[in-house]
Amino acid sequence: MTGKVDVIKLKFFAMLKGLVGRDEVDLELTLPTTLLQLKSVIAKEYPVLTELLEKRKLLISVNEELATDSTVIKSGDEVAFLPPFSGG
Amino acid sequence: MTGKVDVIKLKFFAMLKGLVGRDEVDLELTLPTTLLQLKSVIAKEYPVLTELLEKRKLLISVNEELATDSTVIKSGDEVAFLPPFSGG
Amino acid sequence: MKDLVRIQVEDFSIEEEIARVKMTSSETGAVAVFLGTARDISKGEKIMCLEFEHYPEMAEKKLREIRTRALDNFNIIEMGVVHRTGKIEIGENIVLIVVSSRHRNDAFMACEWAISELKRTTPIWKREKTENGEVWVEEHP
Amino acid sequence: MKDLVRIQVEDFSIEEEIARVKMTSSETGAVAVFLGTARDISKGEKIMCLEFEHYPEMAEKKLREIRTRALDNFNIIEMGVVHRTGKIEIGENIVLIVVSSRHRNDAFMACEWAISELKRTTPIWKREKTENGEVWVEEHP
Repeated sequence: MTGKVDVIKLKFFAMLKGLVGRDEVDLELTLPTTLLQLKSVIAKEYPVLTELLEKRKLLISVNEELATDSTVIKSGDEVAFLPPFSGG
Repeated sequence: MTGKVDVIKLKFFAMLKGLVGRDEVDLELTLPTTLLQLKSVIAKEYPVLTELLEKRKLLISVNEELATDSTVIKSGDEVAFLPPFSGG
Repeated sequence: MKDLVRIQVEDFSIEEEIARVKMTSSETGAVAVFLGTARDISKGEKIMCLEFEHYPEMAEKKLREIRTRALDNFNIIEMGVVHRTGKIEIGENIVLIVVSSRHRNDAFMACEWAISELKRTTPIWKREKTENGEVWVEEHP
Repeated sequence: MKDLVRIQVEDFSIEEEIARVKMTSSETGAVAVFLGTARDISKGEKIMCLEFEHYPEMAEKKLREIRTRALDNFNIIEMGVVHRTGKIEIGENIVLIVVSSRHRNDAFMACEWAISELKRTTPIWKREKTENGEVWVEEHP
């Protein structure tokens, strides 16, 4: 009666690559889920990100669009963790 | 007992060249004088400029600096009649 | 032909980018340009060089959106945006925004808006290399 | 070496003018540019070409004053101003203002101020050639 286990791609940019130790991870989890739920999974998996997530110092995109806590995440989605921008 | 007769250079730019019929004139007159006095001489000499002078549609420079009615004009000065600018 | 909006490693020709934007219409009377370059000092620290990273596809998409929104919201004719990525030496070009319009106020307004918006919304990150090491710059939380 | 402020018949290289202004200081982080170009339409009339006339010496002096005043009154590093004179075809460059600064707001402000001031104070006149003849343009009474 549980949802099927599926895979999404996580991407980490800039300083996050150093914190997490890699720039891309395939994560297995039960889908669909919401970004809010995913964030608590991430906080457990990568404790180094917990504070940044709590302080909302990260933007998160799903399939290259900025996402909110209620954004639904489906199988195959690309979820990227974006530290404050500094282009220009 | 009159001042000595001397010469100044008048310059006309843009549309004024067409109105006056030339771009440069040497004018003999008694110096020193003020720009206000010169303007009445000019209005007599070049009636075509009278209306423009009265309506203050012209700027006038003396030796390449914008002048006012009280500016004193001396021998050898260059007095230029400048229609509204349209550079840029 | 190159895209008017793009991210690239190599330097750009300002003359060429302006020509392409300007030539869009014979009604162009004004072109406003913003060029961002690499300074040697940042918050009092001496910078050796910069390194930029971007989120491919998303960054390009955000830049294209800036152009589209500018064309929708300002009375302009065309806009080009080029941002470099990778290593950039002091004095080198980083970003170029070119805006053409009939009258200059529109071009200036759109150009200023576009560079602010780029800094605010485009996933590009700058790392400064100083004598004390390398640090990712946090400018827009 | 060419003056940073000048009036000339021939076209200018935008790249070259920007490079000269930008290279003044390694602290340059922003360059704002205004380029004025010859439009084919003016007040609804089709323009064939333009002809500019200026008051030599006085016009150059006024442009130099604009640069000096800008350096005094804005937090900028350098400013270049080039205005063309003589015959100018549609699409061609007329005037270029280049301003470098540490931060972009200063460069934008000084650049906008300079082009307004140029139009207001510099003895340069534009004649438009249309199908109905030639007419001197009156923009700043």
